[in-house]
Amino acid sequence: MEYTLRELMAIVAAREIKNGDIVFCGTGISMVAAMAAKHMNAPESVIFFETGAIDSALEEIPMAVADPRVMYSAASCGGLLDAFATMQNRITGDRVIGILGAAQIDKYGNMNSTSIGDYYRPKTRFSGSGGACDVASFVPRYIIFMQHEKRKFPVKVDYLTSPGYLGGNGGRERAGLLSGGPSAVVTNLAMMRFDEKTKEMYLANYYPGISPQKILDNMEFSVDISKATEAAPPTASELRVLREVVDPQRIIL
Amino acid sequence: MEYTLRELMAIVAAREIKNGDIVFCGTGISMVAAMAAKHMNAPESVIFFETGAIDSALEEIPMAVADPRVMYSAASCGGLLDAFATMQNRITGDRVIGILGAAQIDKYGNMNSTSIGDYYRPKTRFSGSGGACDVASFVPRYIIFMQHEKRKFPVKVDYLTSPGYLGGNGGRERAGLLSGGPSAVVTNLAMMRFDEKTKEMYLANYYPGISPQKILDNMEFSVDISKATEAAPPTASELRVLREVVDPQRIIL
Amino acid sequence: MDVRADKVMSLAEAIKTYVKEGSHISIGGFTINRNPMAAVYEIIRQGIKNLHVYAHSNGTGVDELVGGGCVAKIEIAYGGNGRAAPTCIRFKQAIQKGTVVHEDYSNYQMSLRFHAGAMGVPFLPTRSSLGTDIVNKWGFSRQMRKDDSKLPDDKLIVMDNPFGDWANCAKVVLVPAINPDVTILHVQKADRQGTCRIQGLQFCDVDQAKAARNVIVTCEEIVDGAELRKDPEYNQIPFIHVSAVVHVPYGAYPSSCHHYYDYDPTQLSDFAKAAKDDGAFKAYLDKFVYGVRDHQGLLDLVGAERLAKIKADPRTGYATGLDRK
Amino acid sequence: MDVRADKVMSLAEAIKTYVKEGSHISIGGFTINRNPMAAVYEIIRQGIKNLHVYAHSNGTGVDELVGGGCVAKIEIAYGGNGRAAPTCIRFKQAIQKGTVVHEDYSNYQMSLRFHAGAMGVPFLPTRSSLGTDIVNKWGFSRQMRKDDSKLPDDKLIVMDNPFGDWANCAKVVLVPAINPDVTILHVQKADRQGTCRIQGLQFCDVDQAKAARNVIVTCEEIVDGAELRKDPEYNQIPFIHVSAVVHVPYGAYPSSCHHYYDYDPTQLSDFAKAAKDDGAFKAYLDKFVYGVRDHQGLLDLVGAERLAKIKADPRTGYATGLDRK
Repeated sequence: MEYTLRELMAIVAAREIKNGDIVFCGTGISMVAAMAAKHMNAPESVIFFETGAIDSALEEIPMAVADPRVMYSAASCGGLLDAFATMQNRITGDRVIGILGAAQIDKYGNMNSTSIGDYYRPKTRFSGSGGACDVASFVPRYIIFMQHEKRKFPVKVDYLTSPGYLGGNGGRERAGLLSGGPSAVVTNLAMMRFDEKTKEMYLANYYPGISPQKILDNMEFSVDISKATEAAPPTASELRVLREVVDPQRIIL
Repeated sequence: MEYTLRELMAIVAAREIKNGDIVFCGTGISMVAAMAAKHMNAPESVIFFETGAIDSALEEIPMAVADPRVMYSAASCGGLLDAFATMQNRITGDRVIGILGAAQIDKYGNMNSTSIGDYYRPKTRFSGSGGACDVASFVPRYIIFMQHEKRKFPVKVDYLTSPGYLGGNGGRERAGLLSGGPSAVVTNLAMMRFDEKTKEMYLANYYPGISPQKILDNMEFSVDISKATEAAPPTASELRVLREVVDPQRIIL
Repeated sequence: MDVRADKVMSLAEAIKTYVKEGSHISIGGFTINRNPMAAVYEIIRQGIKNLHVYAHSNGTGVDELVGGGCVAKIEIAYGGNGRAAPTCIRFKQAIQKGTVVHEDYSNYQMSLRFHAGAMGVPFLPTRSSLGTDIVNKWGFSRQMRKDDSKLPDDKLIVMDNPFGDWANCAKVVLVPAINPDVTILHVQKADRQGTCRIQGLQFCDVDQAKAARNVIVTCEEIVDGAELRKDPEYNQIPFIHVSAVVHVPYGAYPSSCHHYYDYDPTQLSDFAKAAKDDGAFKAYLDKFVYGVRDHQGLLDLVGAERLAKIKADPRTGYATGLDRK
Repeated sequence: MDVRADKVMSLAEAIKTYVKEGSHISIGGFTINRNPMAAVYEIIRQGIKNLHVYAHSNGTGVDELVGGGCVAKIEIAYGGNGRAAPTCIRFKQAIQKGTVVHEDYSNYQMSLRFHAGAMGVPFLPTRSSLGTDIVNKWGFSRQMRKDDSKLPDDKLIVMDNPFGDWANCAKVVLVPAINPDVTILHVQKADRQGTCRIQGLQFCDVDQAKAARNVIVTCEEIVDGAELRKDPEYNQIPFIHVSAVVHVPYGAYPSSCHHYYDYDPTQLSDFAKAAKDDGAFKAYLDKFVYGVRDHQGLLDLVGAERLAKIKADPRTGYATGLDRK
């Protein structure tokens, strides 16, 4: 069955979500992945947004986390303080899986969504942290969506907006952060994970038809490709959920 | 016109409230005084309670600050955090006048509502601070209701629950507290105020028929009585408000 | 934290499952309003002892827990109960006799401590209590704190404002977070999954729930989740914080439950009278707690006539004109 | 802080009275929802410059203020606006050109800073941003902070947990309070005295209001106070915090206002297109802001047909099936 790499990205991320997880998600493809998981492998997962909506019905796909579509038929509608407390608080926070994106990521999963070049007079300015730094600081595991391009996988990010493993193993703990960190980087070519000991990124799965070398060619730093296997292509049922249930208007996909 | 000293207490305190004040009040006679002011000299004053109700209709007098009678027709019903923030926040807090009561008070207006004797194994245990310490810490002026008895006006309070002027002039500022402090102590015999320079209590008004000496006899420490004048007795209209509007069921009075 | 769709169980089961000997607990409500009284009576009935109670001003409920012999330690802001008992009577006696170890805070400080627990930070700052014995006198000694991992090392900490005179503030008092093992609330409406709607004042209920490892909700009505979700902005507690939902009509009685029933002045005053005397209090417990099977048993003793008197008026939410002398 | 019974005035008068050259301001809403757009356009129309803006994720509104040349400094968590502009376009350009001095925080940090301002404490702690450039890179230098009494001396402070390992936390980041000169909100319902009811998500609106010296509320409907007071638990902002109440139907347009209207994808995307080019953007401002007398003028340009398309469906609160591509 035909599929786009963007569809595969959403499905690969959705598969990471476990039943019963509380899923923090943002706008765009991260919302598609979270919604897909709920209709596939994690029917009892609970989606929530930094704006304060919990377990929204999501009859239509929201275009932003403040879209009124996240308000309809939610269990509750609070505000930002409520949403972030749900993650900073260990009782609920330890059950949360986050889904983030960034403009740059380094080999330890540290992310930049602020700017390229000098911070004060940047070559390119992005949106900034939003809730990304908070989520990356608070939750035990999170998925990162990236476009696989060399400049987006630099040796050092221009601005460290959201903490991954910082300097490597023990880096988070030394900085005073909670343990945890990124569990997967999902791109349009592959899925990367982080080595348990070194916390360095490695290639876990390459997408059907994509060679590990092509992946390396699209990164400034090198990663271990020795453990890599091919990712399972989307099933017909996964694609059906994505296309017919999650985003029938094709707003995101 | 006949009146009880308790009625006069309520009226003397009510007269302290200015139009436009935001009045923090507790249970009992403090609520009577606040309600009376609203029907007498301060029609635009706003009454609120530590439980989070603001500008309640108070069709019937509440028996406690959590009485459902404070919820009816309020402008808003929040919770304790909202109520105390209204006082700790200088924007609204600087407009608040508090009304408190205590088991003991010293010459600097420091109050005890916790216990008599050893803290760990007290001779008499009282309710404890509740919001009293918070109000006394936050607001620029507050009125204190007391029964005029020697043991209730000791040289030193057994437990300093709520700060008055602490050690005297500059005491609050040295401790790191906001300026402000008690403006009046209203008892069943008299009204006392605090000297602007020394912050020591002095007799401002004795009630009709009460001699300054009788007041001194009912206090462990001595106060300046040289500036004292007789308090104006309640007017017929003040008594009518108290008896017919504020507490017709005679629940508090 | 629990995402199950149906958490409804009996009160006896909920208390047995989540409240243990030595548990650190907090209860919702304030003095004479929305105390989870049915749950309090069930704790007494089950004979659960040595509780560590975190209280702001939970008048009636805390006093009965103390009177029922369930409480070993208490952190508290206010042990009073309105006109019926300016100082809660069993509480007063327990402190004077030294049978309960106590530590005093202010109401705002206790509220902030729950707020800190809900937020997941170790402390919050306030400008309250500088220069007072709330700062100077600790109920729990340093040694006791050191020996107990469930207590912070300090009661509170006075700190210079690290931002200089920002906000025109020289010093702050830091109060440590509370994360109770279990919080018990009584609310007007909940769905089977535990999403709650509170009417009237919320007191500290929401933070007490979000700070707790487990939350038992008793409610006047179990309603359809879809109904509650029509106005999600009015649901203060989403289900993810709730462990058990128990349907207990009149579950706050004899305290009030806004829009359902008022407090019962007769019962509160009878309790206050009984509480003054050990023998009379034993008789009170024997009759209203041990002598009944459950909360309905207590309501049967009280009788329909008394309950009719405290029925809330639809306009005001309380029993208009109720004789409260 | 104001207890007057009637605070209703025109938008032009409210902006002129409370928003001054150099004012420190914050606006309510979030990205494409409940931004006080009518007020934003009026600020641009009145030519008020040199504003210091405190923003979390106020997408549309902040981008127009920047584009209108009103902003000199901005403290911000997120300059994005959903699908129409992943990075707000005039904001992006201003930062790249260096025409606006900026300092970055996270969304939670900005929320906490308003919360601290509302609470009246100099700072609040969080576990967010340790080890990041949000801590390391300050937009406003030490010197600039020293010279400006309206800025705290530090951007933020990293501190060891003074309660040891309480809450299993080694370090916290302290973020300083914000007290804006004025906060502008758009809400669904307000009474003439300023008590507000917000439907749907509240974002940070309530703390932004309570932290501010003055608050301008624009609203879809001015309703009878007695009506709002029937359910006081649903009124998030009591009048004591509000300075001005302005009746502006569609006051959040082209952002959405839950239960009233959806965002207008056409207008948002036309704005995004125009914003990419200085000339086109000037033409956009000339037409929709300077070229009209008030917000009704803009609505007339948009036309009844477009407004009908975004009318909220009573069941969902948004425009079901709206073409949003």
